[in-house]
Amino acid sequence: MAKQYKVVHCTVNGKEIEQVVDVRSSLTDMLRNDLHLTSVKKGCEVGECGACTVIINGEGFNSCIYLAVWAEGKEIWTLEGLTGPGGELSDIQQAFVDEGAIQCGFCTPGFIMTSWEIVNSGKEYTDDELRKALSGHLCRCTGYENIFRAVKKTMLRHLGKYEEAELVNSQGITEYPEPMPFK
Amino acid sequence: MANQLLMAKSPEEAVAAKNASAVFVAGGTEVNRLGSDAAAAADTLISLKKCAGLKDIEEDAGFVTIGSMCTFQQLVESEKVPSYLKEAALFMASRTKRNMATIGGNIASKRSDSYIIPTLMAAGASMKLLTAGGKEVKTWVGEYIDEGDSDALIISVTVPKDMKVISKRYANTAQSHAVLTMSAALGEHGVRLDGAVKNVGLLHFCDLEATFREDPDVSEDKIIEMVRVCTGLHTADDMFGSDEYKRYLIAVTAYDLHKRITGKEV
Amino acid sequence: MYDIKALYEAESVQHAVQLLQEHPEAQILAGGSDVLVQIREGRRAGCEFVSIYMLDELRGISIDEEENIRIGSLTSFSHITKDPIIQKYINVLGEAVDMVGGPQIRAIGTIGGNTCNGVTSADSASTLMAWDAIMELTGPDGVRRVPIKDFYIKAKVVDIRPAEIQTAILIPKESYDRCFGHYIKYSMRNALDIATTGCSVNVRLSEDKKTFERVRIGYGVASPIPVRAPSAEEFINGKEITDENIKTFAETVLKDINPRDSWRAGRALRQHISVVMAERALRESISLAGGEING
Amino acid sequence: MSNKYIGQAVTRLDAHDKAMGRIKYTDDMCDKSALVIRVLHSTVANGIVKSIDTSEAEKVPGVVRIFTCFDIKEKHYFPTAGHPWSTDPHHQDIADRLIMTDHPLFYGDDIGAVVAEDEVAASQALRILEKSVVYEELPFVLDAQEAMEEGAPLLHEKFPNNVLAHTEIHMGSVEEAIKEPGLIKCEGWYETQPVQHCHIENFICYAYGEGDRTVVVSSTQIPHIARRVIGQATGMDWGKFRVIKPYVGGGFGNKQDVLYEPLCAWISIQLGGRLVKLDVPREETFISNRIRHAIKYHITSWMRPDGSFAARTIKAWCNNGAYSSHGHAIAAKGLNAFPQLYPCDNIDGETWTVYTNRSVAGAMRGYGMPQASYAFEVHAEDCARAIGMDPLEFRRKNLMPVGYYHAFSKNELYSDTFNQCFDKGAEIIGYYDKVKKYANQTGDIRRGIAASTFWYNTAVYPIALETSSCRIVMNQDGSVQFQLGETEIGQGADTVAAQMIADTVGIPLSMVHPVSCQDTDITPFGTGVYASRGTYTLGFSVRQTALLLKEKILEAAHQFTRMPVYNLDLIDGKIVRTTDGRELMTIGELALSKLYTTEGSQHLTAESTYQIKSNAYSFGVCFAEVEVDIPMCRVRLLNIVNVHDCGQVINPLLAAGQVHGGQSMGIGYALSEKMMWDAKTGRPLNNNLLDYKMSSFMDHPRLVADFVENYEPTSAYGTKGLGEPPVCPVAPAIRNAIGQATGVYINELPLSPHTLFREFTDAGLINDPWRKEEQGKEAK
Repeated sequence: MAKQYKVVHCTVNGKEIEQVVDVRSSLTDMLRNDLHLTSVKKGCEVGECGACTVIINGEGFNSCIYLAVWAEGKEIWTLEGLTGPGGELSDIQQAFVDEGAIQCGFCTPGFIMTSWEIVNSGKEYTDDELRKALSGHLCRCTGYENIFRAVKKTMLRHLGKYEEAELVNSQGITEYPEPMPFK
Repeated sequence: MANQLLMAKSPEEAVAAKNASAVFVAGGTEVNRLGSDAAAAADTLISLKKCAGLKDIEEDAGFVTIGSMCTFQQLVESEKVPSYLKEAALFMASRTKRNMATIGGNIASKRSDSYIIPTLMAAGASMKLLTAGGKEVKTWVGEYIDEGDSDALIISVTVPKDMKVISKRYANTAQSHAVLTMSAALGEHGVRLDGAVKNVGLLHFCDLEATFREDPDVSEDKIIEMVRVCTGLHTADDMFGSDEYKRYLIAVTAYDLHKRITGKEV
Repeated sequence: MYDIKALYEAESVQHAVQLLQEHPEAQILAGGSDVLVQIREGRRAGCEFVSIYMLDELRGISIDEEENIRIGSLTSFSHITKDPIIQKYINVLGEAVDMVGGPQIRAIGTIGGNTCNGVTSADSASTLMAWDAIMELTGPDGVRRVPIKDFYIKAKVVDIRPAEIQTAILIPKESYDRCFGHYIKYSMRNALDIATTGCSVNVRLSEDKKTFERVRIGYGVASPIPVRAPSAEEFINGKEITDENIKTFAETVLKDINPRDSWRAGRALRQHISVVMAERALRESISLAGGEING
Repeated sequence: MSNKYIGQAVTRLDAHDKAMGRIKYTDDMCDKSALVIRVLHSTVANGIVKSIDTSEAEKVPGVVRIFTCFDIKEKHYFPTAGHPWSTDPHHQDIADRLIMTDHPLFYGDDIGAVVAEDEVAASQALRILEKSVVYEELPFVLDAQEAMEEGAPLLHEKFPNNVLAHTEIHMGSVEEAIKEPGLIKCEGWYETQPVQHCHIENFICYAYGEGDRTVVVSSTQIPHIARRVIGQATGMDWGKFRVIKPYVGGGFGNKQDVLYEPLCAWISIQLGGRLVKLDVPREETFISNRIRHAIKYHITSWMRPDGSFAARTIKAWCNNGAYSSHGHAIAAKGLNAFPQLYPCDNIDGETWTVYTNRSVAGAMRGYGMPQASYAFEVHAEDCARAIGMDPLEFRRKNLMPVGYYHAFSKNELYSDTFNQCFDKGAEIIGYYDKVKKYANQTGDIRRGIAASTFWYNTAVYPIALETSSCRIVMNQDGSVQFQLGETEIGQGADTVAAQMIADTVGIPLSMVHPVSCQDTDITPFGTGVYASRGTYTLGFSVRQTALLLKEKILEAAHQFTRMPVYNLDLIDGKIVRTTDGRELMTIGELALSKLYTTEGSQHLTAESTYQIKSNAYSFGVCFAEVEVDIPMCRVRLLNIVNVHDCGQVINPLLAAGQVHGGQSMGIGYALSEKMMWDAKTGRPLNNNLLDYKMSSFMDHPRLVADFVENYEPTSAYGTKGLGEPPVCPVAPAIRNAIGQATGVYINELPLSPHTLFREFTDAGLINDPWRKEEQGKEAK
């Protein structure tokens, strides 16, 4: 069977892209191999670990189980797109650095993209909602703690709640309401 | 950088697409070269690679007709092509370039260091063109050089098979451009002299022809003096040589070619 | 890179049907969160696919002339959860699909794909079963409507005819009117997981909110395909809202479900959990419907 | 030595690049022209490969070459453990692995390899190949104790009854001691499960020819050791290989073994040095790399009414899987820890490491101690309950006292670590109030709280060689690059080393740059990172090398300032005359002058090796508070607090990160992670990230990490190991908390719904009335 190729027109990190791809390619393949955006990582290639997450039209997707040809007409953002022209980090990237949310760094690109979507949503997530919004990413180094801090702080800062943001690190122990026993 | 490539399938299609901002690409050694002005100006490249019917060499009644897309190497290897034209073709020293460069391309670029135009002019070669309007036109190489229609497509060049023609080329190395390429041919009405003078142009030395015709035994010094003072010739000092050197070179070469072509020297 | 023999991209529903007719071997590719993974595992390697992902006409939720809630088959889980119509009339479906995998999976996964792969663990299926959803299928002979309980035939096999695609899922007014429901997904971890058992209950109470007018309960992974528990429903319908009745209702589900014994979970555990979930989902539904127990 | 950077929460040096996404891991560096290798794995748990028909697979377009176990002409058996090589044959690791074997010993063993132009062609050919292997299937055994019985299938001739090793310890006389009247006996069987590292970057390496040598770029924790093992595996000179380690996406011990580097190098060599890449898919990472040892314990203690131990015995069976890898070291470490954590005069202990037809167990964060800590601390809880004593008080009474000295390892407990940690942890989580509050609950949903501790040491002295080398090179502007054998795998080794160098040499941290990626051609020899040795061992060579460099700097300063060396110092990048504090010149001026002077020009550099001959106890505790939904058999972790004594903390932010990571791995170990095999076929059942339940973001509460800083006297910077300790106490703490909440104390892991359902049913907490009818119905 002859190979099928297609030109994909989309914007990646703000730049118009026309890329010929083999229709069998995943979006991860196109981003990594054709566009050299190696921040997009492969951890499982079956949509479980989240390391390949990119933002497509404002929503986070696992690019490993997203066909490249589906990117037609879409607006895609990867971690390379978040950094300023002079290499300046966006506030969510800086928060990951400051809060020690980065160790081996392999899950970091995926996590930052989803966090970027969260902090720019303008919504105030409760702690549980925040955990759920970030639950599409697996990490083995950090136990998610400093990632939680980095995202919550940046979210609160985006909402202008600066004092509350500074308290995030000190909230170690959580007091839970009495369980409503199903009697 | 051109941003559209047209793979013309026929000469008609090629000329139909031709306009001020479109450039024919034959072998590509001229247009595709880094820094070539032709390509820079062009919006569209019209490639003749796939054009049918421009690659044949035919012999008919003492004349050989060569398709414009024939490469120099094709010329060198063809039995039909007269040896005087092969010698000129071999002035292009690089085998790889000969595999690409085409006859039509070389003529169309009208370079003042062309390998083969002086030989073709001396031999009185004729050309078939296809004008933008799709009309076939016949002309002489000399005429085409002077005011050929650059939007027309060269279809073929026709040369006399058995004519005595000798050419000479002066360049620092085999690869570098020639300061002078000159040819002499023995036609019905005497010796014809043509040449390519770097940064001056492709010239028909009719004054010299006339001088030789009038006095076949004219002295070399006279010829040297004649050329030295000739105001019609616009040579100048440049990296290829001084004005005096070029004039002297033209003179002695013309004298030598005339002597050899007319068989004086045994 | 995927081991795909050929990919045909549909531009419209008709075009998709036509492609499926031209390529009878080709399988349908919607969001791909299941299919693409199965290609990589080898199960669907080397097959031909008709991609319908770009068909925006199959996306979106509306209320049609017959007052059915109409969910386009390509609507993603995240868009279902956020949809105002869903939140108003059948919020439990939004909650159920909000438990599939992780946010990224919910952005790509479609409710059509989730139901058409015929898998009993599909988080949307048990709820759609409990709300008597109707599957709208479009094919060469036009549109066909199939109630969900006939749509699932056996494990991984659904009633889709050659060259047909599911274009919408309908919830009739009679099904959602004055009806409140709750879904519990029982899984080993709280995200990125497949249901060990899923239980969706919904209730319509009497005017005085003292008796059950109608109770429906659907299960995932309690049998090879998503199922209802008719015996339990029969018992409880019309009864008063009492602890006693709730308990009996929960235990009666065992008559209708037949969980299997596997390395993923033993039969005894699945049965026990199914009963506990039935009770809790019913209690939650009652409180959502404003009912009182032993009131 | 007043420190400017040590002790500060300095930002990781590579954090910025990682946040930008420009950091390069192995796959990011590999040229796209690389051929793709996919390994052909055995689909039998024990057998002989009779034949592999490659003809069909070779027809797949894009396939370049197919290798099988029959292409291995000379069988070079090699060890895979990331241990420093020993010149004493008795101490050398067991060399029982082949790059491809015709006698697979577990489902997933390596019997062949496909080399193709792209991954699609490779996987197509692999699927065909898998069907064209003819095996002579042999019986297999998966359980360690069964494998030791007579008649069980024998994996390795040299190891009768599949016993890789068996060691014992005996102190005093248990026989005599238990005759003492009034002793209370507490006995239990405890069992831990196999789990996998699940680093998010799978193992990956690529190889290519360079001159007459082969370069292997690999995601590894041990580049220098890998070079040695590749040489052993191919039977070639070790110098013929160059191993380069780029940034690594997590290792946790799996990458402390040499995995596919030898096979990848060998294939490149067979193909005349072509660039070949072996990228292990997640499903194969689970079964064909390394896993954690599943260990079964039987512990008995005899206690006096006052809670003191009269005598104790322990037996442990350690399931090693099909090949030796780290061998008996994991079991030995556990046994060695038993008499130290709760000292007792009369102890009998023995442990077996046993071969089974299962995935190979190797090093995983904790190296046997998470397993041992679970057994020790679960048993300790049961002992306390047996004599009706508060579990925390029972521990404080029996734990290793201050001043304890261990003759073999020369370890000494210099401070009252346990009590300090318990006090601090109890205070943070509010342990005492909650213990009372949760004393006796009756509802469906109950809460519990408990604490546990563990034994751990640092690095591997005296069991194996501990050596570290460092090179520091000063540039013309006074800034330095340093190179270390200890590899950065996400734990922050580069950053802590930079902090040490800045403070010891006396220059700003901004002038200190790690050459992060080890390259065996350039980087000074080092055995990599494992056994939480990083900060401790690199500290010795870093300090020694930094002082050497400083010496040269001050000698040069003497030349340009005319002041005697003993009146000079380098502080914060300035040459200072100590007598009056005057700043004479900057380090930049000095470096420039010394390099370009026409009088004795010298390149300021220092390199040295330090062989570490000391060890350091690194203890800590974990407090866990849980909520158990009994009917739903679910456990929710409400709060978790770890307090660790890892000596002086070099970087509090990075140290806390290590604790969080350990807590997370411990939570999964406690509640949900377990590798499973089909008993009938030996086939793995859940080797992917969906069916293997590693914790997600929603399975964790806030993680609290705190420290007690007792400066370690033996250490160059007062530090002790921290990488692995945090994993150890978490599972026992959660188990004990569930016990306090429900009264049900469970002796196995994981504490998943399946386990809780069985235990709660046995304990009567779950008694479904319909259960009897159901049994009735089933009986019919």
